[in-house]
Amino acid sequence: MSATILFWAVTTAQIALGIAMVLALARMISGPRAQDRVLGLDTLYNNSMLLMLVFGIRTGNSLYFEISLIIGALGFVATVALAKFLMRGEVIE
Amino acid sequence: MNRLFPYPLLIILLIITWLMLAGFSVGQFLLGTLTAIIATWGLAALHPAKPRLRRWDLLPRLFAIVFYDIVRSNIAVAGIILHGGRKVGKSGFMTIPLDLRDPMGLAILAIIITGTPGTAWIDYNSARNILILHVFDLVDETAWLNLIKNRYEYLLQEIFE
Amino acid sequence: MELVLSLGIGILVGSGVWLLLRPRTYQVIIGLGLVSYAVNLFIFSMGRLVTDKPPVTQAGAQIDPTTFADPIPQALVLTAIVIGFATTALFLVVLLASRGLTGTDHVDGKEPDR
Amino acid sequence: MNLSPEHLVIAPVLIPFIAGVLLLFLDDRARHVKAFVSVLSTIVLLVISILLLCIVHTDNSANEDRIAVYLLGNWPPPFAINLVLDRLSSMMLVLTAMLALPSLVFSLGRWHKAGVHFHTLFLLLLMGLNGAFLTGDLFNLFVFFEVMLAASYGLVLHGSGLLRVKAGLHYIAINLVASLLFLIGVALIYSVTGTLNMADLAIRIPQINEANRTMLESGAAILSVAFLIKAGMWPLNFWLPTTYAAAPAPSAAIFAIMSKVGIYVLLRLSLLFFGSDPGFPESLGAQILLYGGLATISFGTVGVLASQTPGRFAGFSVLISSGTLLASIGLVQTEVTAGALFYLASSTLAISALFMLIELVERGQNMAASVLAVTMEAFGYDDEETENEEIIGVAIPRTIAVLGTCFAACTILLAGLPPLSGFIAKFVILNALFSPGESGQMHFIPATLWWFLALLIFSGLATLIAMSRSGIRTFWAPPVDTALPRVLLIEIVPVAALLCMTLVLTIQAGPVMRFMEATANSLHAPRPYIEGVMKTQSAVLPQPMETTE
Amino acid sequence: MNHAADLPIWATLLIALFLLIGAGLTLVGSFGLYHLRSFYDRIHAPTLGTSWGTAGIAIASVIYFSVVESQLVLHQLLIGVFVMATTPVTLILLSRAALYRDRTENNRDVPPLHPLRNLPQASELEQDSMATHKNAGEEQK
Amino acid sequence: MNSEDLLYFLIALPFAGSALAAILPANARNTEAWLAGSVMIAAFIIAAGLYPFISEGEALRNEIEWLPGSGLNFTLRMDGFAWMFSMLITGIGFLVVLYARYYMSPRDPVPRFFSFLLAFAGAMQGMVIAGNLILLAIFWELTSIFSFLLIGYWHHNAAAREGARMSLIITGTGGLCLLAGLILVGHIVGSYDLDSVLAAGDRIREHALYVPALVLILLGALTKSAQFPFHFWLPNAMTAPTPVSAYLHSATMVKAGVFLLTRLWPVLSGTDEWFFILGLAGMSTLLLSAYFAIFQQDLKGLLAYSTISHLGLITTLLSLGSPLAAVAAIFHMMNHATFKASLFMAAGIIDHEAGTRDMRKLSGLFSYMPITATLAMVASAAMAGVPLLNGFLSKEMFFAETLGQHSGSVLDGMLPYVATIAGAFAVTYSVRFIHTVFFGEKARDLPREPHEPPHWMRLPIEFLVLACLIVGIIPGMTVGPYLHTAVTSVLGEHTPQYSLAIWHGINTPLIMSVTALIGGVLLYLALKNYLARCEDGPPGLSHLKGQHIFDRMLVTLSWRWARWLEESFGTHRLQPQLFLVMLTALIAGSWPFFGAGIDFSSPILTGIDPVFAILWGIGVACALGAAYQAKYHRLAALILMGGAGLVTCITFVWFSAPDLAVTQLLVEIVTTVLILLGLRWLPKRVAQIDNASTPVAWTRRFRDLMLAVGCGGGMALIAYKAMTNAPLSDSIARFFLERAHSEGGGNNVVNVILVDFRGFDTFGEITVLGIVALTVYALLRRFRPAPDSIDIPEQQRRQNAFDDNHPDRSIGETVHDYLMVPSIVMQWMFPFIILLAVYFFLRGHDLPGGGFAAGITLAIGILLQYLASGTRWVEDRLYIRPVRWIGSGLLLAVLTGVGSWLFGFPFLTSHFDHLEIPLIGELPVATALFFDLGVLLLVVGATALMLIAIAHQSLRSYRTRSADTEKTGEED
Ligand code: NA
Ligand code: NA
Repeated sequence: MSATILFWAVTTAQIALGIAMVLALARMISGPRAQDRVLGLDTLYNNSMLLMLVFGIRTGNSLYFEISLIIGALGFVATVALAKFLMRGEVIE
Repeated sequence: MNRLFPYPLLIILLIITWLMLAGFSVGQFLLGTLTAIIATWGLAALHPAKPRLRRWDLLPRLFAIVFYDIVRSNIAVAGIILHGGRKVGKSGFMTIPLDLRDPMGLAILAIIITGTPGTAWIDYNSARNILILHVFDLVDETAWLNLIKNRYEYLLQEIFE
Repeated sequence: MELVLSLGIGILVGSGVWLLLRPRTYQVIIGLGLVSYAVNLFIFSMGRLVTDKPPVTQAGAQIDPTTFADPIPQALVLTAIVIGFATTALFLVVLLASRGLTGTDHVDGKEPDR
Repeated sequence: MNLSPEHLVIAPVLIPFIAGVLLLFLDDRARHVKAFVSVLSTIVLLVISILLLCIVHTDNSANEDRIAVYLLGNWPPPFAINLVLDRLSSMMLVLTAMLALPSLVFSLGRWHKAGVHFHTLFLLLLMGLNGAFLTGDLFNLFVFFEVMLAASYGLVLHGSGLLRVKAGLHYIAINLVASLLFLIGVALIYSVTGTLNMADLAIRIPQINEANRTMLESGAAILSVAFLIKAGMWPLNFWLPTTYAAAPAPSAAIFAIMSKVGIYVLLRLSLLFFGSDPGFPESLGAQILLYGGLATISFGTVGVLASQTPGRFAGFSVLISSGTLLASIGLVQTEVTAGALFYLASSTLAISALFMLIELVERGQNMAASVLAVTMEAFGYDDEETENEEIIGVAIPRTIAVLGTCFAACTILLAGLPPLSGFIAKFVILNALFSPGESGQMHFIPATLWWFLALLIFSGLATLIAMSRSGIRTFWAPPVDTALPRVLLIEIVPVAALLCMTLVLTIQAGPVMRFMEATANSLHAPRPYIEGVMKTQSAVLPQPMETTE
Repeated sequence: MNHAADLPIWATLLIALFLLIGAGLTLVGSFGLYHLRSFYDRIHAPTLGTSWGTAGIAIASVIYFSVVESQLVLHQLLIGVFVMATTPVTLILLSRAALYRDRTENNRDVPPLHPLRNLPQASELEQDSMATHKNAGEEQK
Repeated sequence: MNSEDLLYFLIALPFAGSALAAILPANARNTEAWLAGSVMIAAFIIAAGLYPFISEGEALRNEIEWLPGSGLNFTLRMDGFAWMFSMLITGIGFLVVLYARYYMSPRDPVPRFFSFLLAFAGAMQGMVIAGNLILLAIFWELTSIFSFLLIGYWHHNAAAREGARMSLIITGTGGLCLLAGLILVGHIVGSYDLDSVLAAGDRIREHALYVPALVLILLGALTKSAQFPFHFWLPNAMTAPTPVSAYLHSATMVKAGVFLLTRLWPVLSGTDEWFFILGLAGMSTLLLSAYFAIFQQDLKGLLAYSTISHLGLITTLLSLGSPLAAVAAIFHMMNHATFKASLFMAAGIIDHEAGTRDMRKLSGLFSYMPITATLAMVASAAMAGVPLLNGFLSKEMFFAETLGQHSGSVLDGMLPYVATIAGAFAVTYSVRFIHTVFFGEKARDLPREPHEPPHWMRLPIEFLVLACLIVGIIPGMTVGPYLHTAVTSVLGEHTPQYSLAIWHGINTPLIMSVTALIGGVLLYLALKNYLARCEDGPPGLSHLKGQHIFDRMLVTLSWRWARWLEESFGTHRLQPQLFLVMLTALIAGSWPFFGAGIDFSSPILTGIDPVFAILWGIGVACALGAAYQAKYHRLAALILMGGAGLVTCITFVWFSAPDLAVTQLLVEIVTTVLILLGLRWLPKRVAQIDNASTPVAWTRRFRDLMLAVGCGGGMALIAYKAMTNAPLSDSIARFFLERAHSEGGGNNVVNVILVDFRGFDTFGEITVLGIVALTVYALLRRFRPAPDSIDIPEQQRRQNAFDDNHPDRSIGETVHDYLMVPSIVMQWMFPFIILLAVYFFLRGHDLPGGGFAAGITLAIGILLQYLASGTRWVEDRLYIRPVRWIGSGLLLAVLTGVGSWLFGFPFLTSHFDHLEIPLIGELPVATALFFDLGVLLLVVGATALMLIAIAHQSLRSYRTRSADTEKTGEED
């Protein structure tokens, strides 16, 4: 029973996150402006972080936690750099 | 002492972080303390403006308020997205003059505003201490003004100034 | 899964190769990036695809090698990632230097004759 | 420190590494100290390389195969990485050190001042080369290829400048693709054999089942493409003359050995992996090496004739050399391999000398210097590196005569004319092709051999035509306004030293060829190599610690 | 699902609930990102995922591992904290960049540089924006 | 000392003398001459002294092993024939040295001259006494090289340079062909030893390779001896100083070809091929060159063509294959050497004294220099074949031989007529030489007032002419025995009966001689007036100069065609190169499958997870999108590439590789920032729809697309095949999994592999990273931005202008406001990131993480500060010395490795233990941790160095820009 519920919950969550990633990708591709694409990438990062967390639950293995941690703590650096490039034309002044 | 432990509160936060990461044990506590001290040296090297926490007892209250607001606004924004059309007619910019000046306080305010769905910190003018927000559901501008000024800024001013 | 991944690798390679054959240095560096992903995945996949068997053993436990993913391709990929990172950085700087010295971002250092 | 002789095997990797790293702690202004350290370590490297060669080969050991295996991390073969010293690798080590010392000394004249970290890059290039020659592991070979290539990128770009950057861009792009191919090849081979150790692969490959065989061949073929790019086989070699011509002279001089790394690997791996297959000499792979080699000689010949600058000329000479070696390897005959090894040594020395010499000669035309000057001026900020360009040593008298003599010697070497080793090299290959006496006696000689013969002769001729053309123009009919090149003693001595080495090769051709024959024999019959590696035991501990086996 | 069968049902239900809340909010947020028309509307959408989307799934994970490992495992919460702290940074920077770009392109839907004043006239906007700002500044003085 | 050992001295003396001569001072003309003369005379005496040992038909042999494995030994072998040549080389060599002492101007750099001359003599000597075919080829090529140097001696003269180069190329080519031919002979015989070869005549002639070997050897001989059609280099070589011509082009160098033909005559001759090739070449040379000689206006030119013609005569004789003809050939070699050397010297004296060699200007010199004139007349008579002179004797033998039947072909039938006509031509040019130069009215407008040369300068001529006379009158008593020894040594048991008498009675040869004499004189008389004025070269053929044809051919072949071929089969462009590389790889990789096909029958498949499929849908879209956008929308392409990287990263997680995912993700972040840093310096690019929409461009794109599809498809197929292949049971992976914990002290097998089992790979890998960082740094120190990207970005300009234009704002306030909140967060993230780095580092051995991940994390932390607050702000506070980090990291890594030596273990042997620490408990400590720490330090240093070096460019170009502005004044 537990297993079934958990299986369905995890599967549903994963599929939902997968679709969420597709939507983020759609924004990345369609733009229209660079800031939209960056926002899309940021969302994609976040969604995949969640996907990895769910994957951890699915496998019952906490080894995959680091990847989520890195996305959570450091993933924003790329986005920051992109945003700063848009704003200042230069990443590091 | 000040050179060894430049940011005591930060060290505690770091030790807690370490223990959350590595698990709770005496060994990890010692290791975490050591790491935390080294890590604060890293920050000290940058010597950023040192925040003065005047009323740290108000912090839990702030967190509680924010927690609640976030839950609420999650529901609200999700609802609008699911029910609304492609263009949300009610969204818009609004300008708020601030009284809060402490950078750390401003940073926390920005995190709260932006982290909460439905409001976004767009622009800040330090000379005039003016904040431009984008609000997703700008039906009642004064309600938002009230929220920011009285619910958050007030508390932050208490804490930091 | 194998089919999905191999198709993915194929398309990464295809896109990368296409870009490698383009005339602008920036296209080439993006192409190198894409092909590098594909090659890393390729090396990785040589250890076969196994889900949830990371090669992290339990202290003191009896070790059954079949219950772990092949660690060697993983170690190789790690080395390849690092080297790929280094060379990408180098290529980037060289393309910047080339752009600075030649004034163009064409891979040959001059705009093609029209 | 317990420096037992077996640690000597890894010394060629560690010495340049440690020296190069230590230099990073020195200030850039301590240039003399840097020069001293790097020259000293290169001398030590040369001595150790020669010692290592003496370990694996003495004149009365010509018929036995001595190898030394070094187990990194003390893990038993075939699981982890090991270094294998045999005749071929020790010969390549000696050759590398023999090129390195003159190139390095040459750079002290002016080049090491043209940019930062020259000595470190140079020493790490040596580390990469030596590692590639020593390693007995396929993936570790990749790593050392990368070390070597990374350092070579740095050395090509050393001093910056339009030509170097343009050439460097192509060089890097192509080698990056080659590295990716290398990885694909290694991965495929691992996927069907489950091992990376070369000796272990040599055991496993013949036992592979039919289905996996195709995969293995595919992997080996992709791997070979990577090596062929580095070896400079036509049509994968257009980058080579451009890059070598653009590289600073001392870099190009040491690069002479780099194209030989590809050759080395092809020779070693093809014979190790497939040499036991009696059908190998007729296989497609061998044929491709042979015909590709011939095509490369042809292209090199054409290029030698068509080249307008001496630098490109020298680059195309590298191609001729590569082509000759590839075709020789493709014939898969012990005698030819022995001849090819001699040729490898001779042509590498000659090309290295030529690259340095060209720079000295061109200095009269002041080309390289002006390119450098433009770059430095163009971007405003003053460069501390070039401020104190004082003269080290003495400018030599009769410069033109000395340069002319060296140029003539290079011509003779590259064209394969007597009395220098270029002739002997060509002769031993030709002689092996038509191996006289016993087994020879073929009344029918296949067309490819005729082609090979014709191309060898014609390439020599083309070299003669092209070099006499430019030599006469440079030394006999100098334009009126050419200034006498300012050549320092420490720049010409390395060139002369390399040329003298070719003279030594000529005079000592007998013993040298005996060595090459012994080397070729062990390459073509690698059983002792394989067994030697696989039987090596981990060191047992003096004090109790968990051991293997 | 190594240990799924051993989980007590209350834990399972809680986990499932938080998982679905988190994933659902994230999906809605991403849908908003895709669906909404203006950039400034769109920046609100992903915060669903970074706030309660993340929190939901992190809590689910905390419950799961705490129950399975029979000890309090909190490290997933750290992710939530980091996300909470860093997401605003990216959003602030991005929206500021968007604002800058919109202003230089004289996009009328964004607030002016001087929020206490009225929007400048369209004719002024066509001119060099810098000149406009200069005038505005002087007038204010 | 043995007489055999003296052979070495014959070679060593000249070379040693050459080396000595080279280092003497430039003005030591007399010392040089003394040195050279002594060497020549010493060698002459040694050679003469060896005669007793070879006079009985035995050969003196001496051998040093050189390259025994390949049959090349330093074998010297002197028999009668070689002895004869040795005498010519040293004897005439001595005379030439004597002559040169007076001929060379004090201003000439004589050390070089005598050095080359002696070296040439040594090479020639070596060639004649070489007892090994390859050794012979070696000395052969040496003569070409030294003759090149001698001909080009006066290299300020363009004609000398050209002449030298032509001779080198032609004789050098011949030499290479000869080498090939000799190798074939060696292949047939099984040895290069001359004795073995000479004993294997029948085997050689019957062998299938006889013809190729013959052709190659003849190419060598004919080019060297300037035989038609390779003759034209010789007249051009007349730019050499006359002593050189006298030596090389009469007695030695050009004789090498016929020497070789004679040397191998016993084994190669007597076949149809031999006769036809050699006969045709010899006869045409004989006739044509004699004809050409008549019309030369340059004295030396006339002598050069005459030389060619006489060599043709010798070649013809050798081609006949009869022993008697061979005797005649050998005899004529000697005779020609004597009279031609003296004639060259005479011509040199005339040139020297009169200042010109143009026969149109020279006239009536007899009255100025009667003795020289007389000597020249005698020598010319010998050349013309006048009785009582040596030339007559050998020519009579030649005429006699032409009459015999050799193959019964047309060529054979023509031979007597050709010989007679050529004889007549020889008379004509000889008469012309004498008559034009010495007789007639006195020349008036000569550059110099001619008179007799110094006596010592004339002495060599006198000596040689005396030899002509003595040999011509009493051949049997003088040259007879020596000739016999030479002939016997060549022909052995086939030596025929012959007599060297002057008078054989009235026979056909005599009639031919007389005919030639009379005909020649008549021809001269008929042509006399024409010749006095005509252009250089025979009528109608003067424009058909071999030299021009050669030059044209050389330019066409070695330049035009070569360049065309290089352009056609090579490229300088990157795109075609990459295309070829990848096409080759595609073909190479798929080739094995064409034979075997692909078997999909028993794949091991895991079921498709829909989420994973969605994931790769995203990955694929990102890849395609990046490929599509990279040209015009760089940022979009970068973002999409980031998406593809993320999918790659998740795939690693999905299939059990958390370490890879961690590393990939961190590298991904740094790479993105890195590329963004670079993006600032790239040119603005706007989409141009019409750009390159030509059919050619479309074809190229289609071609590229096909290759991309091919490569992608190929990779997909191989990957699929490999992934679905049954896993191997005996992979070495097992070893690592089993021992990672027990012997490596870590649970994370991948990390244990990286720092321990295969730590050497990591050692190399960090070296690569370090090298690249240093290179990036070095290159960027010289970075020069393109003019159009030197300005600060538009955004900053606008924002600064805005601040500038507002009195209540100071410059930089906009950016300060903009970054205020983010930079606070980013600063306060710093300690947390440091903490994360330590965490990753410490747990790496047991769990995902490790030194590399930790290093990058730390570098990202530093990078974040740069992003937040700018370069200056950070560098005012953090004093990062990345190069030191790099150095320390690498040093720590290597020291950890070397540390194991202390315990007698190989490099990188690790040790681990479980330390019992109070309060903390058991802590595994492995030496590998130190190694990993080295990795960490290096990664931080390298990453920081690269990022900072690029970031600094903005500052540097800012500095340049302000310097420029100061110079040019304020901008608008
Ligand atoms: Na928000
Ligand atoms: Na190379």
